[in-house]
Amino acid sequence: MSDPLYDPLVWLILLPLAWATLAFVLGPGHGAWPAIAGLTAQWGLAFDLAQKVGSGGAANHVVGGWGAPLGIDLAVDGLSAAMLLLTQTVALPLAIYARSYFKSDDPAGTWFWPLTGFLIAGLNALFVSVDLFNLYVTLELVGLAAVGLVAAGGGAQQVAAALRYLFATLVGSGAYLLGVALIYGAYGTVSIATLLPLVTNDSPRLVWIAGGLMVAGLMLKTALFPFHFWLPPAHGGAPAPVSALLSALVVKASFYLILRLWLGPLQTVLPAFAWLLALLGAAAIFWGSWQAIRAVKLKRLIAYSTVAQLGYLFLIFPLLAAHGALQAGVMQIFAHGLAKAGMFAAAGVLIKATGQDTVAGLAGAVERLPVTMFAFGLAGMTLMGLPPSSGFLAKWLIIEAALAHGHWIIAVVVLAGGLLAAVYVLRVLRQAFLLTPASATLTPVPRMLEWSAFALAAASVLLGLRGVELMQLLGAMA
Amino acid sequence: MTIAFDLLLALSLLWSGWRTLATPRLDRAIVLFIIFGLLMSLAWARLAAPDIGLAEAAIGAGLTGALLLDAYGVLGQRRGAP
Amino acid sequence: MKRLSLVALVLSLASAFVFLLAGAMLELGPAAIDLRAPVAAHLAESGVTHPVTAVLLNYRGYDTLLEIAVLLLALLAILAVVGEAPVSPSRAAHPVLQALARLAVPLMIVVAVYLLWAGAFRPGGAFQAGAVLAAAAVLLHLVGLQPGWSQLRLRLRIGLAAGFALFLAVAAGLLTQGSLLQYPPAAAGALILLIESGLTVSLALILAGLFLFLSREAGA
Amino acid sequence: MSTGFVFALAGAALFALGVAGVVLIGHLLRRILAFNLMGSGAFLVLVGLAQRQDVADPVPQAMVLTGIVVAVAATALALALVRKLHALTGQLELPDDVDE
Repeated sequence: MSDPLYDPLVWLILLPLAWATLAFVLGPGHGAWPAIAGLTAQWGLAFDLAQKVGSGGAANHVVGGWGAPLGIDLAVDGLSAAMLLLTQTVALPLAIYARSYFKSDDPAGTWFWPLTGFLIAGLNALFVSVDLFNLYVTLELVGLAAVGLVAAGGGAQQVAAALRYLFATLVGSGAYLLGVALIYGAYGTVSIATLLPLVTNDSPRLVWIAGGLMVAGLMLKTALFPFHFWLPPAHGGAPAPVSALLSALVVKASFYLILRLWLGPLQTVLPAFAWLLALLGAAAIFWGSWQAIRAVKLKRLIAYSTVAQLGYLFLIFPLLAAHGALQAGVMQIFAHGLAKAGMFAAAGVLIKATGQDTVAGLAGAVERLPVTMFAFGLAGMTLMGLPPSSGFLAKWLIIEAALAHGHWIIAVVVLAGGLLAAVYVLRVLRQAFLLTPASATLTPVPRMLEWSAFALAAASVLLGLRGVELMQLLGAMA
Repeated sequence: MTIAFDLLLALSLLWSGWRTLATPRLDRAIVLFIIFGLLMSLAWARLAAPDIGLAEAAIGAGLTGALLLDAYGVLGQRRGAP
Repeated sequence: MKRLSLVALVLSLASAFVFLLAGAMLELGPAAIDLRAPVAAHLAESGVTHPVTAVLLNYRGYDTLLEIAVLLLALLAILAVVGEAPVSPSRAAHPVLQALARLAVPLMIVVAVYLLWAGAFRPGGAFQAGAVLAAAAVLLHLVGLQPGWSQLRLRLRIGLAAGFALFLAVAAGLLTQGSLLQYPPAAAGALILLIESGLTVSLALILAGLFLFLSREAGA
Repeated sequence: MSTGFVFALAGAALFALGVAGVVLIGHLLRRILAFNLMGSGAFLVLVGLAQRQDVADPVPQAMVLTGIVVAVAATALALALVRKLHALTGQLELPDDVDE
């Protein structure tokens, strides 16, 4: 601990940058093993950090030794530690999955490893940064890496989806950057800790505009309804490991940043928008679920389910004053992150095996790919919010916080959302239970694919039994 | 006096930006965009930011302009097709 | 008709936003914090005398580290999009053009080295120097003197990544001083020059790569 | 009225113009131009507003240098995608998104 060379917070950024660079130098298609080794080490670091933060210590790192506001500070509290832990926990099984998924001649896999390395580095850097401009750079790192992954080696539909995504993410970070520029103009600093005492209720009007711009930009990047238009083609059209990374982690990063601003420097400004965000969140739940129920393609269905599940996250904003609302939000981030990664991974197996990406093509999947369909079912359980899954715990916590406030309408939305999720999940399962059509052929799939999907989905259910530890971690927040 | 120059420069920036988006011909739009980049360099000089001025001229107007013109050369060819 | 009303709606929203923002800017008082004083106060320890370079490579050097990562990443993403087809080698240009290029390139290298060195105390630095070198590399390619771009060989990949890798290694190595990128004041100038030299070469290759990988005939 | 203010105001207008362009224009190359206008607008606000007393501030200047490089990276990636789309479909506009 006293050794300056061992600071898990810094190595969580340096390690993925290092293995991404190494994977690039090794050349096209290489780099899987450095990535898996690096991610394993990163998981250990994130776990160590979470334990340290959970037992009462906050971790920080003064880059360059200057200290804010002249330099850039990094800091980890319970919320950041939880996000770091989730990122490594989802990325490691997905890396093992991706190694089997991309065949050596697959153009989509050519630069998968270095791109993923930069993506993970950007996410980790985002979760530990407490400097508004540095956060902008990390946002761009994450956004461009994600667009590159969506477009890699793809056909016209995929390239079009990547372009749509690119423009959305660039306008989003552009609005965020203008907000940062106004904040710097108003206060002369972009350090969150320095801003905290400066931003008050009677701040100049410019600060309100800045807050609105930053949150609007981040909403676009989080694909909150009605800014969700870019998500279904991008997440539905990318290769399965990429879809899983994007749905589980990337959209959560910009949501995390909204939460960070809300609880931090803009806490006097942003609550004015609380009900607007909750309303859009409710609309996202209904619209996303409805589109998922109607979707023809399997991955499109899962992508629309992401639109819906992101809606729950925004329901917590009117409740944040109450104890437990933040815990509910983070539990939902974990539940959806693990379940959606598992579900996209399972969908990738199904598509590889049946050779088609439609719900209708799933007939007979249960008898022929039982492990994968079980994984899909477990992930679906979490999305529906059935006990004892973490999804149940998340929804339970939201309802509890809502009723404590007397906002029963939010509880109704949560319950209705669960029913709608049941409709689209059961639609897939029902199709999979049908008898195999005589004409169907099945390509054999590597075992590793099936089991890594299963591990993620099972984790999303089992987390429901161990939610207390996660709550304690968040309790360590100042 | 200098404020008058600043205002004129700011208005030229807005005008060239507007024309970049509104002019019907794509090649002119790209040339206008490069002019916009050079005007930006001037603005940075006025803002006592010569580093940004250099970078804007070299990377902003120069490299981006070259990339755009090259893309136009490839993509614009279909205009000539019957 | 519907399209026209959409245009009108967006443009009026944009104008309203500008007026709102302009009004709010004009009523702004002085900022609570002024970073000019600490920037100047620590300049002697920063290893450079030009304040912008001090911010870029020392006080906020971590931003720059991530920014180089973004640039390398963009090149990587482009490679992933356009596929593995090599850059088509240019046909050898007219001998006079080649002779001109042979003359111009050493000059451009001199200018780049000057810009790099000048960055420590006046406007200039790795980016500007890298841009000049990149132009030289593109020129050499266009007149057919430099076939190295025809394939993304190991040597080229190392060149593209070396600047970032060096920056990363120095940043990590300085953890022994207490924290990431914490230069010891005595060695700061030399380390910054080392980083900038590496960056210049890699930035030149990356910027030239952005141009050359993109500019090859689509579909060829 | 200072030089900083003049360019901060111009930056605000350029940002709005750029966003309107990205939203309204279907042609992809022009959309890339609009995105660049938007970025330049934000950069002008960052430096101009910080220097509203007309004293140079190296911190936002360094930030803008970082931002310019990021913007070029994004522009190059966007161009690569547009050229790929054109090579595949012959189109310079985004096709409608369909789920079939």
